[in-house]
Amino acid sequence: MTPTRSLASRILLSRTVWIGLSVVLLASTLPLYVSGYILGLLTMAYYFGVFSMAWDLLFGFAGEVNFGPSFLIGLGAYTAGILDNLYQPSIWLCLFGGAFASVAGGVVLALPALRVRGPYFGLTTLVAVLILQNFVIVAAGLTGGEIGLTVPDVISVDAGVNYWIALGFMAASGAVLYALSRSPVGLILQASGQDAVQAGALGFNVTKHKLAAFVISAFFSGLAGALLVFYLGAASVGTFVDVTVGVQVIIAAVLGGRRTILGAALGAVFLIAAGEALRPLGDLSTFIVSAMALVVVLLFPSGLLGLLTRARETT
Amino acid sequence: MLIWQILIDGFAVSALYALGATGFTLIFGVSGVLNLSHGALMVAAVVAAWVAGGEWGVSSHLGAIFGVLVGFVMSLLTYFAVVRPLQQSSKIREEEKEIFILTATLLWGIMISELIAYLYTNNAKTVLPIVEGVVMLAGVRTPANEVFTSVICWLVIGLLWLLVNRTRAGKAVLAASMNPRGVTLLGVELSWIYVGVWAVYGMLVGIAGVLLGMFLGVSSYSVGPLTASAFSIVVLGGLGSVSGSLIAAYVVGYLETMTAYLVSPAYRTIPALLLLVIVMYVRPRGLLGRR
Amino acid sequence: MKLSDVRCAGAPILTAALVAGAAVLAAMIGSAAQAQTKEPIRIGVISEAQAVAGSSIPLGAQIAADEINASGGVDGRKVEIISYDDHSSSAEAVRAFQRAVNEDHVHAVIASYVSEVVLALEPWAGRLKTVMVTPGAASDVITQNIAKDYEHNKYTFDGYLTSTSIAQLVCDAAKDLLVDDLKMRTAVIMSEDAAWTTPLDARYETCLPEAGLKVLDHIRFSPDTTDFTPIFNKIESVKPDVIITGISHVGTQPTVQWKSQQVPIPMLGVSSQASNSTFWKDTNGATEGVLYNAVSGPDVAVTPKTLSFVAEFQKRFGNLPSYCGYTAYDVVYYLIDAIRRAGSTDGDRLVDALEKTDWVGTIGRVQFMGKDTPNPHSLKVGKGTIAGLMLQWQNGKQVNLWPREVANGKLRFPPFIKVGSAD
Amino acid sequence: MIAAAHLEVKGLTKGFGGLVAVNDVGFTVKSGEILGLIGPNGSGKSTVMKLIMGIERPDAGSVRIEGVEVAGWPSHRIARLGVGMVFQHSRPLHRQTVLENIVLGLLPDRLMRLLPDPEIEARARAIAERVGLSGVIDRRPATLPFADLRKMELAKAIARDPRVLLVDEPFAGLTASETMQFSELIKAFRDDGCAVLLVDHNVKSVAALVDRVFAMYVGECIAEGTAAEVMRDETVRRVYLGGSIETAARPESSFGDRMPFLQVENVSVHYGKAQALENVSLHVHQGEFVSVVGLNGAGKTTLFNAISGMLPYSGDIRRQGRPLRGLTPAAIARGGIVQCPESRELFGDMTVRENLDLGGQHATAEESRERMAWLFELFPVLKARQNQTAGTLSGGEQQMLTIARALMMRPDLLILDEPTLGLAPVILEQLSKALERLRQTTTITVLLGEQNVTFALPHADRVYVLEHARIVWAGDPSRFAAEAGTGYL
Repeated sequence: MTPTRSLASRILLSRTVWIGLSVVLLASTLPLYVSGYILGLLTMAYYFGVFSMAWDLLFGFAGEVNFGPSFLIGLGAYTAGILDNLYQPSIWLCLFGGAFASVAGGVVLALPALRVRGPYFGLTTLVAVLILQNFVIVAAGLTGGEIGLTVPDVISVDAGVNYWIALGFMAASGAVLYALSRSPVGLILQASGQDAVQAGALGFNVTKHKLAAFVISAFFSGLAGALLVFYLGAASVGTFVDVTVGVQVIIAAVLGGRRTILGAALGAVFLIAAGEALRPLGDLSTFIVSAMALVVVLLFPSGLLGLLTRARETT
Repeated sequence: MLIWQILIDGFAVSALYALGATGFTLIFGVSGVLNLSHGALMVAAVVAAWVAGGEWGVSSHLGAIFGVLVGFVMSLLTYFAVVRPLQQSSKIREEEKEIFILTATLLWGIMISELIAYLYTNNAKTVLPIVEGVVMLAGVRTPANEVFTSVICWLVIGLLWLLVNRTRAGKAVLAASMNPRGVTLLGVELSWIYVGVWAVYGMLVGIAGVLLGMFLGVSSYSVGPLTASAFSIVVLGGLGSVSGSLIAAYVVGYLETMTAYLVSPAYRTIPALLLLVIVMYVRPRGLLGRR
Repeated sequence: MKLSDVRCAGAPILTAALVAGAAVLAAMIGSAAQAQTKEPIRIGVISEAQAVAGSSIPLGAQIAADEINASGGVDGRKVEIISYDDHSSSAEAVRAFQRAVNEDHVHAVIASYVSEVVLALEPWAGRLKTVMVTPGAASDVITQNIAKDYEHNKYTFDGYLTSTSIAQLVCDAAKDLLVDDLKMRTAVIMSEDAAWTTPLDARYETCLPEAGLKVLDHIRFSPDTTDFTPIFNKIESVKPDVIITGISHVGTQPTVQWKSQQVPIPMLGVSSQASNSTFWKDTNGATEGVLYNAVSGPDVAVTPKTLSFVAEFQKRFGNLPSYCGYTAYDVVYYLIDAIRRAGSTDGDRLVDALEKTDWVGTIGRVQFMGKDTPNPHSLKVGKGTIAGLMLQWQNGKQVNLWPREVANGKLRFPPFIKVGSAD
Repeated sequence: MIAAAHLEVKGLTKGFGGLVAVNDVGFTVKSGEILGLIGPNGSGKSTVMKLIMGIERPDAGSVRIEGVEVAGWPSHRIARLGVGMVFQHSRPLHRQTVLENIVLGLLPDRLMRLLPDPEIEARARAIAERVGLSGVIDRRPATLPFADLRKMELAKAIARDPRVLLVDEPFAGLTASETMQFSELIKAFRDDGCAVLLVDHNVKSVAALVDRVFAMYVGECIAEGTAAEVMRDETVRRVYLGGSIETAARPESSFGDRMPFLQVENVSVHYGKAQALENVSLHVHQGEFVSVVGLNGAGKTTLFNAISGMLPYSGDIRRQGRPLRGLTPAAIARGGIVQCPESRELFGDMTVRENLDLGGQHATAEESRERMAWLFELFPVLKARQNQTAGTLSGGEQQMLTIARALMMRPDLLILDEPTLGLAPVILEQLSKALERLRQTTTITVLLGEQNVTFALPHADRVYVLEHARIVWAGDPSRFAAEAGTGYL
């Protein structure tokens, strides 16, 4: 039994890859028969999916409740936007700059996380967002302040191209984050999040691993934020930094199922698609989406994805 | 003159902050719940008082009472519909309940504010003050309503103090905040305590909301900032410590007022945020925190 | 085992969500684009439904469309209004704009009264070569962008006044009402920190002294401000004769606190929320005596069309239109007029036709500035085009005081205001 | 060279606040040796273990692993140096299989290791084989029996081939045959040249396994030597057994009630897959003093919590014939069955008087006052300290306050769970006298749970012995020493 099992798991692993690949392939054909608007909608949803997945890595695996995902997202978005505005280098450079700024922000955020716990850490992250928000408004000359920042370049105006970029980015981020969560490092991270003392006694430098989780989460949040800037062609506090943006990210992750990485993306797509599908209901759409999310949280705590995996586990 | 202005204005604003944060910290201290729908409950109370006064044309007293009542009812609804099902859920691991309660109360807050915006638009609303006119205090022309607000805030905080420290039920609540298992062993049902605390919280939220509506006014946009300010004050003071919250409310209130007067109204909130960050680094448990 | 389970389980959900979402949207869109004998002219309206100012936009536009359709449409083509709620968020507005153009194939878009949102949409109007008219955004930057890069930004038109021209109108009114009549000499500018107030304040700084009001201080505050006590106290300490306002995101709170603190200085200027008919109720009557600039008012016959529009609006929706309601109504008319003249809905040809607009609407005679001016595609302002009004809240009613030709009341302040007592 | 000391501890000292938990402790464990570190609860033995592992930082002293000074190092570095620790309470990765949990222990502490090394999996399987987990390797921890969870913890700790192995309470909660299995595993490590430190409460439970024993009490060493020597040691005997035990049992027939006040019948409790109580039956008559004797982990606290309604159980618990099932814990307490838990659960920031007032809150003010006067007579020290906050009291005073607070409720049945936990002998004496007075002057019924037989026997009318979740002996206290006493040293 022993040798066959490891063989079987390898086959299953490749099956995962195939299924994932076929979903992405299926999704990538959408531009051929779906309207531009739905593509635009899904483009946003995919970027939000990356935000949520990056958040899930921190919460679900490293056990750190980050109330300020929009701090990392905003840093990436604004840095990329400001770089483009000031120097107009190639977009690649701007994207890299955004991701780098966000990683630096992730390290700053990690410092208190390694000192304080629970609600205190949560508050620190929340305050980070508020400070960034104030900074953006005060430094209006650089950031455009309340008006928002308009960037001269966009990656493309074609809905299909933007869609493919977002899909490709989400698929790549999802693959990396998922693989990471399943990798030895993911295992160590989970152990550190669950019982830091024991993880230390097993020989793991908990600080190092948690810091790495912050850096990785920040990298993907920042890169996604920067890409989104070049999709929208503009950055504003309301889109990237506001606490409500972070709240949406968290809700998406919890809704989709914590500790699954992929569930977070599913939750984001669901939230945005549901919000849009309900738009004909008028002003109440946000109310109804929130109510639906609340019902899921109350009745199916393992989330959309968790519900199904748990059902499998028992069989 | 400027000093007196800062002292008087800061006092009233701080008193409001203190009252808002007291309820928030009470709930956390006793049941470990950070209620992120706090701001939404306050706004609901304001809008209710506004509707009663504006749409139905009742007197300002009746309007205020109706507002408080709505705060009270909404608070109990929050507990029974959102918080309690999660606390008693067997599907969620204990250590994960916190994030669930946070997410659920957040969603609940969004629902409340969206519903308010849907029914009454998101224009700012104010409640007709019970007392109007101005009085002169140390040479500063002060709205009588501001004095009224300060007095009511401290009266309510004083009553709360008496309730907690001088009655048997209050003592049991205090004991539950230190050791919930201990009170169970003494034959006190925790569920009674929780319901009681949420009821008291509802009154506090209602009163704080209505006073805020008379003094400054709120809109459905205020939901987030109100929750965030209560949260920061409570954390600054030390979670679960009522006296810490009172001190923190005054620190934040005066810091903001001084910044607005001496630097610029545009930078009003920034020093308080920086202070919060510093305190988090230097003294992570807050000013008077024990946990 | 688990590795595969997550994916296996996830895949169907993901696809199901996508398919379901797609199906719902497709169904919606299908019904919207139902076959008609002649393709209708579709106008997209993007605004925030929960804000008083924004909610009037689709309603005003709808009235205009219905009137046009009742008189036979455009060469037999009906006018159709498709509205989108953007919650005043730039990202949602961009999404809605893309949907309107790519999905619903609208021929022109009427978008938002928030400058931040319009600025985010401006490049998209260029990218998608679709005409966009804002019925209420004021920032000069919107039209300055057109001057900077005409080819890309020419699709944007500002159907409301620019901040600079509003400031000028306020100064003109202040000169007549305050300096000439009440001998006021000094002023403090109080404005919120936002896109539209930067040019507004810049013009205030120059035109107020020209009008005879010395600017003693200039206070800008965050739109998140809730406590205005320090601001009023600071203003009072320099003893101005009048407070010149530039507020739109805030309104209720400064007005109520002005009253409750009994600040003895009158307020005049821009206060967008004060132009809403519900403002009296929102402030519990604290707005008594507040003076605000507008392009139209409920009982003011700016043009022959104004009063009939207000009557129709009130009949259909039970309340009065906000300032954006008037402009949105006009925008639909002159858009249709331009389409008629251009004989096409093509973006570039529509731009050309719109630039030649000469249309008398509810707010005055609409003409756009030429492309060689600093603010192309902004409205021409002044006597004979759009003159602007200065109204005052009196006893629950909005009374017009200026220009005197269309005035229907007299200046009057609540008792706590001390006019002329300041030295 | 051959007998190099793998672990060498010298002058180790650690205080928490004002309390000295470990004071100048020193010992060595050689390669191929098992040292038993024993001591009653609160003696500081667990702290010593944490200091060695680097979970706590010592205030003074040295810890050497094969000559390398590690005092003050973070625990992951100590672990890398070759120290493994088996935790008593652990939180395994719930969503991973047993295999993955073991793999965790084998992983390098590197960030760039993204692909699992196939060799690691093979090694994990080998370790699972060695500890006897190969049959359950694909299951999740939540579905495992308790003994397998312990094995999994052991597997994680030994994954890195440590040269020093620390084991916290190796046999708690295991059945006799499981204990045997586990002992064999530990012996195998010793034979491989590992230095093993076993931490436990009693000499007896580890005697068969250890080469030497190091006994601690209140932070200091009280005896060192072979298991037999330590068991003979006078100080150790006094700490564990006290002097000679006098019993004063009243015959069961002297309690005239036809139906016992409390009946526990066939009660079983499970924590996940682990069985904490197995078909336990006992009864207590009105006015009777009954002691339940058992080691840590035997199930005493579980039994009391089941009676107090804090746990779901199968079987029946009846009070005067009426089942207690369905009542909330608070309702049971109001009904007169009041527990003084081992954790005491005082209100630390309230004064002694306030704590007592809370106990008396269901009575009228008048009754409450009278009751308090009587309690101050019973525990004079509480009267002197009545305005001091409970958190500042000494351990013994806190225990008295716990009992007094419970007595404020005028209980029909008082349940005392390990009242002697961590208390100095002098205090035990006082507590003992107070219980004696209660027994003589009131009609109160008491159910006492203890592992300290010196304290449990003198007051008892009857004794039950609880071992591995089951009642293994019941009878008169005077027969206890002869028939069941050997396991309690």
